[in-house]
Amino acid sequence: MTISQMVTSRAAAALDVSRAARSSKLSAVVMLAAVAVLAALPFAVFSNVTDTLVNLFVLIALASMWNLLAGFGGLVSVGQQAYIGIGAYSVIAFADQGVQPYLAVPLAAVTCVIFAVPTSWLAFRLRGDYFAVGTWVIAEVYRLLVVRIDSVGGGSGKGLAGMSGLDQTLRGALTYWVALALALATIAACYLLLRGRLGLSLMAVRDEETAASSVGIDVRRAKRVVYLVSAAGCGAAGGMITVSSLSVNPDAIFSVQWSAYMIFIVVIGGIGYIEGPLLGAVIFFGLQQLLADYGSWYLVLLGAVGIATALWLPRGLWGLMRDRTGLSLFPVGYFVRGRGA
Amino acid sequence: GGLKGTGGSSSDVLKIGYVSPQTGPLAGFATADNFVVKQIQEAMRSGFTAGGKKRTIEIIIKDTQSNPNRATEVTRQLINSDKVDLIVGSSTPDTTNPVADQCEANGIPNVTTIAPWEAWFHGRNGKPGEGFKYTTLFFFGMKEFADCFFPMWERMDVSNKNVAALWPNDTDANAFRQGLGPMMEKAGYSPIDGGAYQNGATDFSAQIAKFKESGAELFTCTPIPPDFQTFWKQAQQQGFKPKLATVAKVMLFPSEAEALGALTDNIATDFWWSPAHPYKSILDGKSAQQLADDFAAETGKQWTQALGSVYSLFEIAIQAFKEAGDPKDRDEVAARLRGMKLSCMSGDLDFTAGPEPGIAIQHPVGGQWRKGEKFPWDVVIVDNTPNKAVPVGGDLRPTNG
Amino acid sequence: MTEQALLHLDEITKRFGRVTVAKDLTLSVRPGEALGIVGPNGAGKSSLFAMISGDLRPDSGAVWFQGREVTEVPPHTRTRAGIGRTYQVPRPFEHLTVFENVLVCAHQGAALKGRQAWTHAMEVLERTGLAELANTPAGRLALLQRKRLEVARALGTGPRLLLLDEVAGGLTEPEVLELVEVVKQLHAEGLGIVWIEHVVHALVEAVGRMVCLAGGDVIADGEPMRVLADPKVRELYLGGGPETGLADEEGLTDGEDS
Amino acid sequence: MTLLSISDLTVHHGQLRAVDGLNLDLEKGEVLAIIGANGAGKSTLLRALAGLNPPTSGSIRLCGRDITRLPAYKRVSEGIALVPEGRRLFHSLTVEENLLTGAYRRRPGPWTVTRVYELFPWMSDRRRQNASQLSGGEQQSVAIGRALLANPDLLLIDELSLGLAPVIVRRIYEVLPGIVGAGTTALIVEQDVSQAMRVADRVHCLLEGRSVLEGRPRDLTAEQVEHAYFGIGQALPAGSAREGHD
Amino acid sequence: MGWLNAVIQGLLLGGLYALFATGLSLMFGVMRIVNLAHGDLAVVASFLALALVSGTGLPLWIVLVVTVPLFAVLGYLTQRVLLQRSLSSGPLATLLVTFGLSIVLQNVLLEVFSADTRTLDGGSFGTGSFELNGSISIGYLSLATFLLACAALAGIQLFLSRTGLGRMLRASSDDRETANLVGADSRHVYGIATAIAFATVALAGLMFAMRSSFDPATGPSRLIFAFEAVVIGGLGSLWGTLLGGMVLGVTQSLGAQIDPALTLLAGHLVFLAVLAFRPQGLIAGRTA
Ligand SMILES: Nc1ncnc2c1ncn2[C@@H]1O[C@H](COP(=O)(O)OP(=O)(O)OP(=O)(O)O)[C@@H](O)[C@H]1O
Ligand SMILES: Nc1ncnc2c1ncn2[C@@H]1O[C@H](COP(=O)(O)OP(=O)(O)OP(=O)(O)O)[C@@H](O)[C@H]1O
Ligand SMILES: [Mg+2]
Ligand SMILES: [Mg+2]
Repeated sequence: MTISQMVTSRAAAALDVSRAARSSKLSAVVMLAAVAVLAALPFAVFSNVTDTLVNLFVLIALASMWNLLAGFGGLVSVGQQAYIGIGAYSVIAFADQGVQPYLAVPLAAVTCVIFAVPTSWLAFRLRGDYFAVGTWVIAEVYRLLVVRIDSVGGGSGKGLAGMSGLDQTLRGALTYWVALALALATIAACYLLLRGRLGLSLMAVRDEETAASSVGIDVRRAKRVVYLVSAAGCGAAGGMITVSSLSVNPDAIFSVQWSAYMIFIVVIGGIGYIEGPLLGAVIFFGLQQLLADYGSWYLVLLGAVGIATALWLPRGLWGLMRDRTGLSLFPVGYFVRGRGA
Repeated sequence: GGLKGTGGSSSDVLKIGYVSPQTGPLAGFATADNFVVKQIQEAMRSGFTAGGKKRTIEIIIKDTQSNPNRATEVTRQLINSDKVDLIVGSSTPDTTNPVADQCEANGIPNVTTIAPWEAWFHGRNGKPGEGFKYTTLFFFGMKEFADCFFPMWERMDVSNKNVAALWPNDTDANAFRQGLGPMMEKAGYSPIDGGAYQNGATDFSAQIAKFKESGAELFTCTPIPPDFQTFWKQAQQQGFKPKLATVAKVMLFPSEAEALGALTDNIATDFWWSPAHPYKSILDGKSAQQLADDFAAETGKQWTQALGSVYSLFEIAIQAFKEAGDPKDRDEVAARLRGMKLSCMSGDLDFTAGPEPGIAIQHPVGGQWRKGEKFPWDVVIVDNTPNKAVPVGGDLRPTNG
Repeated sequence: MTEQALLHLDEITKRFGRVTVAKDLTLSVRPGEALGIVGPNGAGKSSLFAMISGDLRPDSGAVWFQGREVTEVPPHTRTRAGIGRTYQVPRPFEHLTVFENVLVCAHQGAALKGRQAWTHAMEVLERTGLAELANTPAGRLALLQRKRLEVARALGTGPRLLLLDEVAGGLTEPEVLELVEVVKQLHAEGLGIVWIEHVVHALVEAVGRMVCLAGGDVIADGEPMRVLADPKVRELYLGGGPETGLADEEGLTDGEDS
Repeated sequence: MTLLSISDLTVHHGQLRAVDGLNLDLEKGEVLAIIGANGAGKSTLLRALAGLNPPTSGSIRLCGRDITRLPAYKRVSEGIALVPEGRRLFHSLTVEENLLTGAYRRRPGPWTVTRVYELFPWMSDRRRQNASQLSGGEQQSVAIGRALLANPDLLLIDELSLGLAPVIVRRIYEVLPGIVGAGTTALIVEQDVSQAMRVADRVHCLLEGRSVLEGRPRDLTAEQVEHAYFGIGQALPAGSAREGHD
Repeated sequence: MGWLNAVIQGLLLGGLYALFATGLSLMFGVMRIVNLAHGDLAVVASFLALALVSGTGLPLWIVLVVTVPLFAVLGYLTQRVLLQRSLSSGPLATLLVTFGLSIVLQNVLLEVFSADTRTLDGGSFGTGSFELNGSISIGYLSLATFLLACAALAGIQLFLSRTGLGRMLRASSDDRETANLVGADSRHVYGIATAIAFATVALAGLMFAMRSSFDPATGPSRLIFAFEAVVIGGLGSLWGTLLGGMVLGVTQSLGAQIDPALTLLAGHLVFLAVLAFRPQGLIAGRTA
C-alpha cells in the first residue's frame, strides 16, 4: 500500500485549496469589459489611436512570451528575435504564395514552432548565461542565413504582397483586431499553461532543475513546451509587425533590440507575474509616446528608468503592487485554507 | 457607425511631413535638414495660392534614427496622427523605401530622394512601365554612376582594366552589383567583386588580398560610411593603394572626409549638387552658391550635397500643391507629382521622362576631395562629362599619387 | 535474485578521476526492507543514491528496480516508477509554497490529479509536520524545515522505495525520535527504505539491516548492532579505541558487548 | 580576562525578534556551547557576532573594544572567524584555494595550510579538487579548516558535527582543546546536547532568542537542560504540535 | 599564400578581439556580471580620447596614457554606485542595469558628438606595416594590439590565480557574504576588478578606434564578438579568452577567404559548434 492510497476522508473533507487570490472575480468582470471596449475601438476613434495601439499589443505579446520563457521557465534568452524574424519572413513568403497576409500570421506561428524544434536541441545544451549568449548567436545565424535568400529580398528586405486589394480603413481595423487577438491569445496561453499541472512543474524547474527531475518532472519536456510556445508567440508577433509595417528589413527585424525591449518591459513590470509584462508594456509604451519627440534624450531617460527600476524595484511594479494589495488578476498559485492554522 | 478610418483635416494649412535619418549612422545625410526647413518656411512665410485659396504650409519633421522600422513607424504617425497632406523623405533606401511603402499603402502623395532609383523601384516590387500611384523619386541610377565614373577611369593611366569593387549585401550595394557590374563589363572593365559581406565588418583582409592579387588599380565601392573608413585604413596598411578610388554612398560629406584624415586626399566621388552647379530656387530664385553660403553663415558648417536635394523636395511638394486644383485631394496631388516637370535647386527634373514613371533623373559629375582653405577638405569638380553645365574646377589627380 | 528484489545494484563502478566512489558494488533491497547506510565522509553514499535515482550514471554495472533494468532510465521516469529521494543539502523550489512543493511531486511523481493530488499533498505535509507552513514560500524556511520538506517531497511522489540522505543531522533529540517514528510507520506501511545517516542511534532504531560503505565498497553488511561492532567499521567510521566517547554509542556498544 | 562581552543584544529578521536582549560574557581560552531548539536564534547570534546580521540594539565588545557596528570583513582582522551554517564553500575554487581564502587577512598564528592538512589528512591529496565536488562531510571539514586559517581569537562554529562521520567528530573534539590552548576561544553551536555538555566549559541555552539557562555542564542536571530547551513549565512537547511555533 | 595570409591576419584580428574581450571575460566569466554596456564603454573611451586630442592638442600616446587610468577610476565608481546594488537582486537586474547604461551612453554620445563617424588618427603607426614577404604585410598597430592582448590577459590570469586578491575576487563571485566572512570587503574587491576591466576596455576601445572607425552606435555590434571569444575560450579562463579571440579571428578570416558573405557566419557557426560539443569552452575554467 502506498501513501497515496492512504488519504483519509477526514483530511480530504477538511481541505480547501483555492486557486484564486483576492478580488479575482471582480477583476475578471473588469477585464472582460476592457476587452469589449478595446474590440469596439475602431468604430469609436480614428485610426491614429488604433494604429499606435497595434504597437502596444505587439509589445504585450512579445513581453508575455519572454516572461513565460524567463520568468516561469528560467530560460533567459537574448535571442527571441530569431522567431520574430522567422515569423515576419514567413508572412512575407506565405503572402508571396498567395496566402492572405492575415491568415499568414497564425501560419507564421506554426513555422516558428517547426524551426524551434531543432533549434531547441542545440539551445538546450546550454545553461544559464551560456544559454543567453547562445540564443543571441543563434538569432544572428538565422539573420545571416535569411539575407542569403534572394527570393525574400536578401540583405535589402522585402515588401508585403497581397495587401493592395484591401480598403485602407478596413485594413487598419483588421490589423488592429488581429493584433488585439494576438495579445489576448498570448496572455490566455500563459495563463492556461501556468494554471495547469505543467505550470507548477515549470516553476519547479526554474527554481531547482536537479531536484525537479528527481520529483518526477520531465525537465526537458517542460522546457521544450515553453520554448515552443514562446517561439510561436514571438513568431506571430513578428508576422504582426510585418502585416502592420507592410515590409520587412532583416537587420531591423532580427535586431537584438527586441530582446532588450522584452527584458526592459518584463523587468519593469515584474518578472514571474502574468500581469508583469502587461503593466510593463503599457508603461514602456507610454514613455515611448510621451517622450518620442525629444530625440535621443528620450532614450537616455528610458535607459535611466530601466536602471532605476532594476536597482530599487527588483520585483517590478507589479511585485510592488502585489505586496501592497495582494491583488492578482491571473492567480496561478495555490492557497490552502480552512486549516485553522 | 462604421469604421472611423484616418479622418482628415480641412483647414487651409497644407501639412508636409519630412522623414530623414537625423540620428544614427546615416545622420550625415541630415545635417542640413533644420536649415533647409527654416529656409522654406522663410520663403513661404506669406503663403501662396492653391486651389483658389490662400494657403500656408506647416512642416513636421520626423527622425528615423537610421532605422527602417522606425521610418515606418514615424511615417504612420505622420499619416495617422498628424494627418499630413504630403510626405517627403530623403537619404538611402533604408529611409526612402519604408516611407514610400507606407505612403503608397495609405494613399499619401510622396516624393523622396538620395537613393539609387533601382533600389527604390525594384526593392519595392515596382511593376515596370507602370510604377506607383502615390510615390515618386528624383535621383539617379547605375547608368548615371557609370556615366560619371567611367570617364574618370578612362583618364587614368592604368596597366589593366580590373576594377576592385567593394559591395556589401544591402539594398544599395546589391543594386550596384546587379546594375553597375554588367555595365562595367560592357565598357571593357572587369569588376573584381570582393564579395557580399555583411555591414559592420571589422576586417577586410580577405577582400584586400583579393584586390591585390588581381592587380587592380581602379577601385569603386558602395559601403556604409563606417565600413569604408575601416576598409580604407586597412587597405593602406596591407598595401592596397589603387591609383584612383571612385566611391559611391560614402565621402559625400565633409565630416567623413575629416574623419579619414590624410587618407582622404584625392578620393573621387559623384556630385549631384554643389555650390558650383548653376541651379536656382523655384521659390525665391536663390542660387546654389547663395544657399551654400547662407548655410555656412548660419551654421558655421560646410555645405553638403544633401542641402540641394532636401531643398528640392520641398520645392517639388509646393509646386504640386500649386498645380493641383484641390491641394487637399491626395489623388490629384499625387497625379501632379507623377507628371511634374520643373527647374529647381536640383536642376531640371522631369518625372515623366525617367526610366520608369514617377522617377526624375539627375546627372552627377565627378569631384575629388582636396585640402581646403576655409575648411579642412574641399571638393573640386574634376570631370563634367555627364553634365557640361557644371564648370570644372581642377585637374583629375591619382588618389595615391 | 533480481526478480524478488525491490532494488538491486549489480556490480556498479563509478570513479571521479582518482576518487573511486563505487567499486564493483553489489547491493539489494527487498520490498518493505529498511536499510541503513553508514560510512566515512566521502565514502560514496550520496553518490550511490545519485546512481539509484538517476542523477549519476555508473561507469559500469547495472541498476535494477522492481525487476526492471533502469540504468539508462532518466531520473524523472525512475521517480514515476517509484523511487523517491531526498538531497543531503536541501534543494527546495524556493519560489513555490511548501504546499506547491509537495503538490508538484503528487502531480508528476505520483500522477495524481485535482483534489486527489491536493489531499495527498496535505496528508504528506501533516505527517512531516509542515501542515502549518503550507502557504509559506519554501525560500523562507529554516534549515530544519527544509530538511523536512525534502522528506515531504520524496513522500509526495508516492514512492515504493524511499531514499533518505542525512535527514536527521542537526535535529534535536526529541525531533530525531519523532522522525524515527515517522520512518518506522512508513516502513510498517510496506515502503522500502534506504537511509544514509551519521546519527547512528537514530538509524539503529529505525532499520533492520545496515551496511557500511568505505572506499566504494561494502565493508560490513547485516544486523545493525553487529555492523557497528565490526572492528573495521569501528576503525574507519566510528573511530578507534575502546572508549568511544559518544554517549549514545556508549549505550549502544555496551548493549552489544553484554 | 574577558574576550567577548555581549550586552542586551537584539537582532531582528524583519519583524521577527530572533535574538532578544541577550547578555553573555566569554573568557579567553574558554569553550562555550550554545544549545537550543530549532529556530531559537543560535545561528542568528553567531551571524551577528561575525557581523553578518546587524543588531537592532545592544553592544558587542571584543577585548573591551566596541565592535557592534564594525562590518564583517573588518572583524576578521580583529580576530573573529565563523564556520557558517551550511558550509558556504566557494564552489569555483579548489580545496586549497578555499583554505587560503581563510588566510586572506594574514593574521599571525599557529594555523597554516600544512597544519590543517595534518588535521584532515585526506585533504592534501585532494587539494586541487573543486570544492563543489566534495561530499557533504568533506565540505564541512574544509569550512572548519578555512576558519582556522584566519587564526582567530574567537572561533564561532555553527552546527559543528552536522554531517560529519563520528570518527571525524571525535577527532575534532580531540583537537579542540589544542585549538583553545593555542590561544583561541571557541563558541560552538551544537545540536547534540550530550556532546556539547561533554566538551564545553560552559553551556548557554537559548529559547526564542533569550538566554534561559547558563552554567557549567557539571552543575546542570539533565532535567534543567530539558526544561530550558523547550521552555520552563511547559509540558514536554508532543510531536508535531510544536512544529508551527518554531 | 592567400590562406597563410588569411591565417596571419586572422590571428592579428583575434588579438584585437581578445583584447576587447578581456574586460568582458573578467566581468562575465569571473564576476558573472553580464555587461551589455561593454561595447559602448569602448566607444566612450574612443570619444574621450578624440575629445582630448582635439581639445588639448596633446599627442595621442599621452592621451592613451591618461585615458586608461581614467577609465579604471570610472570602473571603480561604476561598480560601487551602480552595479553593486544590482548584484543582490539577481542576474536579470544586472542585465537591465548594464543595458540601461548602454542606452544612456549611446544616446548621450549621440547628443554630444552627433552621429558622425570618427576615427583616431594613429598617424604612420596606424597605417604603417612591414612586409613579411611579397604578399603578407603586418601592420604595426595590429601587431601591437596582439601583443597588448597577450600581455593583458596573461597579467590578469596571473592576478586571478596567484594573488590573494585575485582569489578573493573569484571567491566573492561565488558567495559575497562568505567572502566578507573571511575578511574581504567584497565591494572593494569587485570595485578593483571592475577598474581593471574598464582599463582594458578603454585600451581595446582605443585600438579599435585607430584600426577602424567608430560612432555612437558602434558598441553593441562589437559586443557579440567579445561574448563569443569569452565563451569559445571557456568562462572564467583568461587564457581561454585569448584562445577564443584567436579562434574567432582566424575563423572569420578563413570564412572571408572562401566568401566574404561567410565572414560573420563562420565565426558564429564555430561558436555554436563549440557550445554544442564542448559547452564548457576550449579551456574549461569555471564549472557552469
Ligand atoms: N562530480 C564529482 N567530481 C569529482 N568528485 C566527486 C564528484 N562528486 C562526488 N565526488 C567525490 O566522491 C566522493 C563520494 O562523495 P559522496 O557525496 O557520495 O560521499 P558521502 O559518502 O555521501 O559522504 P558524506 O557522508 O560526507 O556525505 C567524495 O570524495 C567526493 O569528493
Ligand atoms: N533570513 C531570515 N529571514 C527571516 N527570518 C529568519 C531568517 N533567518 C532566520 N530567521 C528566523 O529567525 C529565527 C532564528 O533563526 P536561527 O537560524 O538563528 O535559529 P537557530 O537556532 O540557528 O535554528 P537551527 O537550529 O534551525 O539552525 C527562526 O525563527 C528563523 O525562522
Ligand atoms: Mg553524502
Ligand atoms: Mg542554525
